[in-house]
Amino acid sequence: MKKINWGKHVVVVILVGFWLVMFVMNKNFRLGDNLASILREAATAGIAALGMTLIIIMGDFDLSIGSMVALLGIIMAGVMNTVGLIPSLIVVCVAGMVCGLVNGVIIAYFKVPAFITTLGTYYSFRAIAYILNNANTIMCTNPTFLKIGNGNIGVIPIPFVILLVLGIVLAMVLNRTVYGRNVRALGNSEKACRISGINTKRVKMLAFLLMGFCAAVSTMIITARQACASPDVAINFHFEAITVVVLGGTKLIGGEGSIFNTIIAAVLYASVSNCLNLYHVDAKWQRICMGLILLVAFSFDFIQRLVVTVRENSQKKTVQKV
Amino acid sequence: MKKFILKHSDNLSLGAVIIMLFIGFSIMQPNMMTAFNIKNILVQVSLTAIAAAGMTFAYTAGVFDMSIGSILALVSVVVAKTATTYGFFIALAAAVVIAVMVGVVNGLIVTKLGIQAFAATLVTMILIRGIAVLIANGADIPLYSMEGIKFISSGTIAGIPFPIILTVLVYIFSYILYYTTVFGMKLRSVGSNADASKISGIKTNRMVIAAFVLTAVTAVLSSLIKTAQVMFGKSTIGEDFALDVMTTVILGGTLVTGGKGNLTGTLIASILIAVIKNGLNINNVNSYYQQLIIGIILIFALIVNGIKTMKNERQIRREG
Amino acid sequence: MRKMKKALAAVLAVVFALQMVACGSANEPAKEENKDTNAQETQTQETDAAETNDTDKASGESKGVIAYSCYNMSWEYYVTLAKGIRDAAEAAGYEYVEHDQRSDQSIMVQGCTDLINQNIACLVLTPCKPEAAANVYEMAAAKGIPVVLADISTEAQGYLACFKSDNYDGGVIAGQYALEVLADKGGSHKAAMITVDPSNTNISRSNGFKETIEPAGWQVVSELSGKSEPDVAYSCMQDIITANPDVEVVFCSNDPMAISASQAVADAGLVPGKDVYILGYDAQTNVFEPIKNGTVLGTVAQDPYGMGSGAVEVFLKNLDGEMLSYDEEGTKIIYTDQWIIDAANAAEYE
Amino acid sequence: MESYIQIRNIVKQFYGVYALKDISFNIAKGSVHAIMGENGAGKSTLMKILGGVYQADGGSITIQGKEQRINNVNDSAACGISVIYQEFNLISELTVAENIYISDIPRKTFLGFVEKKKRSANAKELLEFLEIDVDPDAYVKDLTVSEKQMVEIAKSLSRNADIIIMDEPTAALNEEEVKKLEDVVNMLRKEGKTILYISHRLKEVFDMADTVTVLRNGEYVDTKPIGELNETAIIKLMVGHEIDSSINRQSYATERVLLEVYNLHLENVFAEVSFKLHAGEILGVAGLMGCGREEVLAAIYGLFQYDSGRVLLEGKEVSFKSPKDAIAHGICFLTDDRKDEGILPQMSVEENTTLISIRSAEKKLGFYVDPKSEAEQLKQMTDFMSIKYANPKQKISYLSGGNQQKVLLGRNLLLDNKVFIMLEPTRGIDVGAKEEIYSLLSQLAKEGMGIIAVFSDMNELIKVCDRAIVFCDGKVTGGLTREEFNKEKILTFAAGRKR
Repeated sequence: MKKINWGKHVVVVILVGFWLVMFVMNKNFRLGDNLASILREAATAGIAALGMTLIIIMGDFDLSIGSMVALLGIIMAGVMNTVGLIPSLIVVCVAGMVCGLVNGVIIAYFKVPAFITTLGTYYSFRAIAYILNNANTIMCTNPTFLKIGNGNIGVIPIPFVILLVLGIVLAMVLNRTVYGRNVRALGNSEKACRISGINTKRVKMLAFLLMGFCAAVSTMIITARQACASPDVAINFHFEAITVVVLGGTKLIGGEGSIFNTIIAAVLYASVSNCLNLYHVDAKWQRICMGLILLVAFSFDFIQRLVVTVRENSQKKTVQKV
Repeated sequence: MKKFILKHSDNLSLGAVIIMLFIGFSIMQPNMMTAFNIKNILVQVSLTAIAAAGMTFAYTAGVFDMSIGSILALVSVVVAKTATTYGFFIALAAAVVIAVMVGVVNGLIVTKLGIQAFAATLVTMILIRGIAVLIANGADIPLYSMEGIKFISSGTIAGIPFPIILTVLVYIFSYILYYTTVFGMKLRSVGSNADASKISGIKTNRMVIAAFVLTAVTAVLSSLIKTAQVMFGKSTIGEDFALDVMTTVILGGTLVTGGKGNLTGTLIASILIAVIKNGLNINNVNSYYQQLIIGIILIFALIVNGIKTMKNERQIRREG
Repeated sequence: MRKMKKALAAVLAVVFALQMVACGSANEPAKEENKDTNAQETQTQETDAAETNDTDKASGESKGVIAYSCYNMSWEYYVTLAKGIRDAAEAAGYEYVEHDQRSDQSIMVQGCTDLINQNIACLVLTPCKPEAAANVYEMAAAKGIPVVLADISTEAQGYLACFKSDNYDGGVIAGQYALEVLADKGGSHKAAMITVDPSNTNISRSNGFKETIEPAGWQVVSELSGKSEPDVAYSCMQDIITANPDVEVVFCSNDPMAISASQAVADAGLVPGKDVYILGYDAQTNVFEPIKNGTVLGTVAQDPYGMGSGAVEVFLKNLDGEMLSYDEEGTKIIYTDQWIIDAANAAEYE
Repeated sequence: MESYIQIRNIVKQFYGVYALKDISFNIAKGSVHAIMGENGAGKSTLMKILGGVYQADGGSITIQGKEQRINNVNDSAACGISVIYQEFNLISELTVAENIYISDIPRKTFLGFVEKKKRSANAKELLEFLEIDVDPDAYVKDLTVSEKQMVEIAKSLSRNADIIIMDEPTAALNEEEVKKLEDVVNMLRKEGKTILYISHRLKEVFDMADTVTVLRNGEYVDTKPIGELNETAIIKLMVGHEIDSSINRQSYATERVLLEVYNLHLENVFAEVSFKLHAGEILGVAGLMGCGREEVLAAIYGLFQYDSGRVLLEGKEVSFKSPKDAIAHGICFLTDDRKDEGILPQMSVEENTTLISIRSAEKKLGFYVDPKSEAEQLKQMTDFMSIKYANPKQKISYLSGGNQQKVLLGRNLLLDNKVFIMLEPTRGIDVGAKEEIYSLLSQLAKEGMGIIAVFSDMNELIKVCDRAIVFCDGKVTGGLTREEFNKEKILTFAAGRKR
């Protein structure tokens, strides 16, 4: 009875199609380890993308997450090697939320466009990361910690498990809580929200706070996978996250988006870059491929908008006639 | 006089900051004050200032361009490759043609596909960088044979380095274009209120495309200076260029929502940033502090702006 | 194979078609075009992928694959190193594949993982972030794949051997050379360095240089990061001259920065090679010109090609069960030699 | 001989709804031709077609015997038409002079350099001629509303077009400014220009116009020389048939005062506004565009703050910092801009309906959205107002205007409110839906809710409301009980002439 609207889940179709093709075409792709490593890779950009999904649904961006990851990594590693594992994890989450809060407050309460605010913090956070440990890399050798990045539960890599858990939580927040409802409403029409008595400023601020938290979690994974924290990590992280979100069919104009699709998109993105490696595609071409993928992703958005408007008009017409 | 101060308060305050910084640095490192260094600073200014002029036009039209960093790289590679074989002017022509093409593509993606400037120029940014790397193919392309090109970066006319002259020329041209031509006026009106402009019979899409083209072309000039300085083409230069330039423009007090550019502010802001970098360098301070300070200044400037806008808000509401 | 490509294109076209149908109403002219373009885009992407695949399969019954994960293929130095590996590998009847870290540690880890998962015979690695290599070793060990380092060593163990030139020594060599050239001309004894933060390799180079000349009564007055970008190095040099107009010698952590530094000196109205002496590192092809015309004093030559071929030989030896001899048993480092190239001997190495 | 402008069988549809049906009339050269009609009669649409903003679906426009295809703004300008639009089309970031000459800038012949001096001079001349005291080099963003209006007029005159269309040019002007405008119009007529003049203010029409054409909901009614008309005659033409019997629907107004407003004041928006609202009463608010009525109500609702004055809710003084407070006190608000301030276009009918009510505190787990209760709430409203939709998850933007409006009403009705402020509750919805909304209102009144409703269409106001207050220039210029209701009175008050 209840039929799925594939228009909402294009990315799923593409992923399945892509995997089918790769299964047929490449013996290395089929390998369990390879699939596992795809999922592992999907988690790093994916988790940040979860937070970014909220932000983009509100119609904003966060360019600072890469720098955030660098800063948080240094803080976490520092605390870990001096105080201990558990405290460091707590500290990094708090620090992440503080970073997010900084962005959120400036954007929501001082009415500074998100793009520029996060541009400013993009500089500052990374600079602080450099200064804190004056540009040195910090090793993280705590075996339990490294598990976060490299361990498995059964056959599933832990990072992907974290991605799923966090994804489910955020999906609940987005679809089943008043707050999530307000986030989406805000993306639809800020004026309408004001009139309906929603505290738009707080909603905005909290979204960036969540973004900070997600950045903190992906920091853990990135750092664990590399067994070290360095201030020059994750230079293009914000682009990756945004690409994933857009691949997931979330409209840049805001108002609509799905956490589930973001997760799928993260896997798709990881699969593609994995295949580029499997075929040893020259780095020069890899750049261009990524560009094209992004272009395609953005045109999804465009095409869907086009189709939707056409469809709406026809619908309106029919309704009026009735 | 008072009117003047009020009118230019933003620019003046920026200027004040520069002077204070300059004095401060000079106390720490006397060589800051030398004519030689001031010349250096101005040359360093020219690199961002020229592209920033173009970016100011983009912001005025209500868009911005993230791809200029990649244009920088592509142009430096192309010029290096072509200049040695076909001569400088062919190379220059090629560079300009590329820039115009990129600008038009950006403009078309934004106006025709209706994708925001951020997304559109993000794509072109990645693609153009990719092309540059492809052409360079992992090598630095030397230009030693072309001593003539050196003139662009270090040649002097009447003792004034050419980059500075070029900057001045670019800004004179920009001022004329922005304040005295029909084009400039239409650009402002499009950025300020696209619909009203349409009703007044202005071709808005064309203006946006033109803005992108201007930005790209100015980026070419910056690229030429950089290339001439180091005398070889490299596909990796200019990774942060776009963000630096946008920071400069925003610091300069150009309205991010479009409609109102501030060329003077842009120029002053690029001087400010150059002074900070130079001052810290000659005091042998690590480069990370540069980023931090620039970031903080940017945010601070924005918060001040934010408070201003909040004050205006009621006014705006009353007008309905 | 061609069939496969066709099939692939077809499937992807279908996939996109599905997407269009899914998100679109029945008949739309715009839709049709978009489908085609999308399909084409992906086709082109995948085709060049598929072609690379061709060549892999083509060299049919090879002994296996020797993979090289490279710091950054945009740098000539590593292109040479890669060539060394490729030649040695193919000479030994192995297949050669490479992966570019693009100076990004995340890409490095992921790329190595992908290589290891393809059951390669051996992984030659130049880690852009040595600290991040530990996990790679573990993964490789798990699959019994030997790892050989080239050019950059790591604290973490787990690699078969490391072919590198001692960057500290390189700095020392540069320092000594500077001293002997400048010995007789009693100048200000001021030196400066343009380094690359935060790269350990470059830091040890500059330390080597520093700790050689300072005992000799020299003073390093300025140490700025050129971020290994020529244009940054250029403005750094300008500022160094500003702060210390009487600086005598400048040591740059690589050649592109050295060249642009010499340009900056010239533009500042000083004469490189007379007022200011500039030393580079790596001996890239386009540094010979400036060395010959004296704008760059000299460069510390390493042997990237040797490192590459050496790395492969070590792997082969190990395969035949030969004992390996290291220069440093503890760290399994095998040093390749370094020497100064200056105007005198530039011609022979060019 | 045939007349200067011939408009023949003009038809315009929006989404299948007729905005203009087969409009045909003539306009004589050198005359001031007033176009009259109530809101939504189609005057502005017709003017936009002449101005090239809209394209007619059918019909022809002939000027001086030549049939003109007006496909865009420039075409219309080429025909010598220039329009003063109802909503401003000034660029706030440009100066007055730049705005006035935006489409034909005096420029040197080589390269498009602007002759600033000349432009400013011309502008100054023009402004002085219009006796407008505005610096041509001042930025438009710094002008007052009426100054902007005058600049709009100057702008259209600057093109010295032969045909000048004025769409409610006096809506934002005060008496003497209107006088000025009249002089200008008379002068233009002497110069032989043709003027199409749209206004609600009957007085002006009688002072200026030679001929009057009346439209009524998209249809042509009549064209008469002004001599043959008087105010009542015109209003009759505009209103058409008298309003049907339901005018004497039962009133549920009680004596219990719900809301009292004393001397509400917000500088140069509204002043000394005072009125009462009783339980079970439907209070109509009338007034012309820009009279400040929406602003007053928005200020009461807490959308922005007023400078001075008192608001009493059931005798207790209240002042709402934000809509949130207002809602908490049982006041709700329906916007007149459904598209931008009402619906959440990309969200479902259900989500749109429960936007406010999901916040209600009495739920345990206040942050959790319970799909069941949501469904119930929607059902409740659906049954109450018979909202039509395919399924609860359908995007609201696919619904008809009427159903969208019902959803927005439902959004507020899910909370038990005392006072309901509505701006144009029936704007842009079809006749059937209108009737439903009317009965809904009286239903609510019956339940004891106090309703303040802004209506631009006087028929509706008279039909629905128990009592009415009329605004002009931000002041309450009159109040009428249902017994006193009649259009002439309301229009008189709205035109700013007190008893």
